[in-house]
Amino acid sequence: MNELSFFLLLSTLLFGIGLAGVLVRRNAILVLVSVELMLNAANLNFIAFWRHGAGGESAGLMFVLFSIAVAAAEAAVGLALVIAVYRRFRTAHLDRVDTLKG
Amino acid sequence: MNGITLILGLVTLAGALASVALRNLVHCALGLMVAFAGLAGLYLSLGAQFVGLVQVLVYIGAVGIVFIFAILLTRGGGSESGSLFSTSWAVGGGIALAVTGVMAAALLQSPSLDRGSVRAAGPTVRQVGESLMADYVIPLEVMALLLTAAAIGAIIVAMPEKGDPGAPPQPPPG
Amino acid sequence: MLAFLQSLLQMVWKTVTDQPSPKSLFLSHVPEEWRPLVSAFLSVLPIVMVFPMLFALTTVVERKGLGRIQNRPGPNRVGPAGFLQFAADGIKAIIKEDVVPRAADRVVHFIAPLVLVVPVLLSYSVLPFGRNLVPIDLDTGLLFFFAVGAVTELAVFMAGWSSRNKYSLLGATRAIAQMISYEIPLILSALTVVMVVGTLSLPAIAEAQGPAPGGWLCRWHFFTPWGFAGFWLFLVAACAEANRSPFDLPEGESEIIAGYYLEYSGFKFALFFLGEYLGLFAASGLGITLFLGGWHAPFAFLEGWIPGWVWFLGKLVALILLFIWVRGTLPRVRMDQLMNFAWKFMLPLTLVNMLGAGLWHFLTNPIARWGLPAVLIGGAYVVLGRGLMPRSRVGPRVYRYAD
Amino acid sequence: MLGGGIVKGMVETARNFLGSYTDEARLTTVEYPEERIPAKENARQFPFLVFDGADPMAGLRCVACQICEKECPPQCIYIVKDTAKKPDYTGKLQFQPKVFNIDLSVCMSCQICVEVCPFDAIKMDTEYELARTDRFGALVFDKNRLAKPNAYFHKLHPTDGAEVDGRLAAEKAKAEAKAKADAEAKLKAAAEAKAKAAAAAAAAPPVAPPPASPPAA
Repeated sequence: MNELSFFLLLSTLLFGIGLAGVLVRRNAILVLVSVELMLNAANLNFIAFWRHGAGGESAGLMFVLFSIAVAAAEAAVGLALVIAVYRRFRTAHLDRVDTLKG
Repeated sequence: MNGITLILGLVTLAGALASVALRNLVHCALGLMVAFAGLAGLYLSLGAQFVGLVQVLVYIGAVGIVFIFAILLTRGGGSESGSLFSTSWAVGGGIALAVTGVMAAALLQSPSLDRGSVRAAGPTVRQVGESLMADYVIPLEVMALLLTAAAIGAIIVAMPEKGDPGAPPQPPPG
Repeated sequence: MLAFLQSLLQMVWKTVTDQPSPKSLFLSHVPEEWRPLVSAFLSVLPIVMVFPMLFALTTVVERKGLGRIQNRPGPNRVGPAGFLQFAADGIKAIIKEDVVPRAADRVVHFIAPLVLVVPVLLSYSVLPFGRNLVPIDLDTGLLFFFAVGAVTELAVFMAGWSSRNKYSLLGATRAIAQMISYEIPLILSALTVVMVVGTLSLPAIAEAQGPAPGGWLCRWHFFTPWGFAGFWLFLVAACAEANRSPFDLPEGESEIIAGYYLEYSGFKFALFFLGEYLGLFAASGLGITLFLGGWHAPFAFLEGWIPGWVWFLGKLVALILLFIWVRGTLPRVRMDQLMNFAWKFMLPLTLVNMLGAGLWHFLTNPIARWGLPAVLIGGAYVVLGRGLMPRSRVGPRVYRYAD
Repeated sequence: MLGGGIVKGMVETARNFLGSYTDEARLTTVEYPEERIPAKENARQFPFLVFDGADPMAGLRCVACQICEKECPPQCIYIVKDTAKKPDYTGKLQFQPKVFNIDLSVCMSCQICVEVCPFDAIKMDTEYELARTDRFGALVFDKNRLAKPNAYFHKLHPTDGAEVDGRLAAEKAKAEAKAKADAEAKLKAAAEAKAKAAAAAAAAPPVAPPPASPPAA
């Protein structure tokens, strides 16, 4: 196994853990945590491909930088939503937040 | 791939596993920090110095703290009561396992991963800055706009509304 | 053997006299496979020895200085004039019982002091202590410093949360809120230097502040309008980052007892103490590197015959004494004052300061170059300062009934 | 101007700092083990028992009335009455304490025992270097440890001591005068009785001798 496939495998596992977290855990904050893990798996892929890519392109790095910024924005908005939901339903458990009525 | 990379990878995976599997939400958040730190180490070992340090600064310094504050604000500091997993956890776990398996299988069979060229070292900060300000200036500005909008949006969403039935009870006057 | 000792002495001599690559001759006597390890060890050893020692002396000097400010002699029992007090305190901290609350989260409670101290020590690895004395010449040194500093917040939270004490948790949330708020002015005021010098490497930034060719004054950034403002903004923000008085709300003995390290005793408490002071020294060292010329002398004729690390250490000690003096003078601010100061005064002023640095960089006419940023920053200072003042002027209190 | 107050404060503290080196009078602290401030006359730490004369146990003023034990708010006093009696300063026979313990770790130095004592037997000491390695046994003082001579009390509280001594002397004088008067009255009565008896003796023999007068203190 060469270095690139090691990193790709690592990022696959990371993505799998994140996906499992999103599908299995029912706390809204943990779902967001898992989403962050999946985003980071994608970032790792970008860096690994940038490292093993040809040419002087730094597009992979730039993409990761922007992705990190997006993740920060996503975390801020997502957690604000969780807090709003918590304030309304007194829980952050997604199975108990099951009404669509405003 | 050397020993340090392997160790960092294992630390990252352990942190990620801890962050989705532990019962106490704060432990989950701390596990997530471990995963972030491991990823930052991996980036550094891949020669992406700038990105690795930005990862620490933004993820551990900002996103992680936001997660912790959210956990505390939703009273998740103690151990979670009731069922840890959703009712359909078997289905979800199965799907996740299947997706991971398919991706890993595809990855291990792929013939195009054996690239010879490995970059010696990452670009200097000057190069990163120049490409941010020249080639990627429009994405950068869009990102600035997005971050501003996200900050304002987060404040508005999390602000308690007047007369909100779910709002915490105001203390009686006097 | 003799050659080995000679190379060792030569390494020390070269280090003391600021000569380049002091380790090279010594390392040639070390077996090939050991060289990286020995080299790293030789870089780390001075940091680990000098700065904790400086911390120990600072605790004594601080207590004596605060005592003198309050017209009392301060510690004067242990050793000559009380200067061995730190040894007594250290021995006490080590042999004291390590109490962990029963409800505490033991693992996190144990890790928290380490998570605080290790990154702080790491942050020393990019600071240039002398002309050729920098442990790692990172291209992204400044970013490394701030990234590593961000981990401190996590350590503070871990300490406060794992103690399962409401005062600890309050102290931790206060500390995190304060650190996040003041990190922005801290980074923005440091960014002005990056804008002007055009690099994140700290040795290069220090190098850029040497004497101008033919001039008698060194080009410290402190001697420019934006650098002057930036230095003081940086110093205030660093003071708040390190939870120093007058921004020591997270400790707040009178209201939340001791904040996030309330439930720590013995050696773990000493580690927190150490981490806090080492963080302060590191921030001061960064301020020296960014604004006060690093290891450069203030005047060109002093350059060269006094080694650079002496200047660095001297400036560091001066800044530490300034921090002690401030601690002896200013009372603790309130939480709302703290936040108002960060967001309504420091942040706009650092932004204006960045504008000033930009003007400095692009203008060539010396009068405009000096005048415009000075007027801009001074005006912003006056306007923001007036805005912060309460609407009704504070005067002598008038007693209407009691007289 | 924003920041002016800070500069003013810094100048003030700098003046304090430098002044503390040049002007010894600024230093208000006392270097405790070497220097001590003499105790104020009304200083108080923990109680002690006053005795008169040379023998602490014989001269103890305490009569084991147990008022202080009852009044003590933290209940740090423990008294056991002795069955044997001894004469007090006026010569009257009084009870004496067999056990008189004060637990200094409990005492709160409120001085209520001194206020309520009708015999001026318990007074406040000014000794404060009472640290012990054993906090249970060593801080319980018994009557031997508590007894201090009247002269010591005079040294600590001269005004109070003079007043108490004056009062005690007056009481003693009064008691003596009373005793004397009693004795005289008794003598007179005895003489009268004797005369009567002598008068009656002519008719009948004497019945009983007169009762013994109390011994003078």
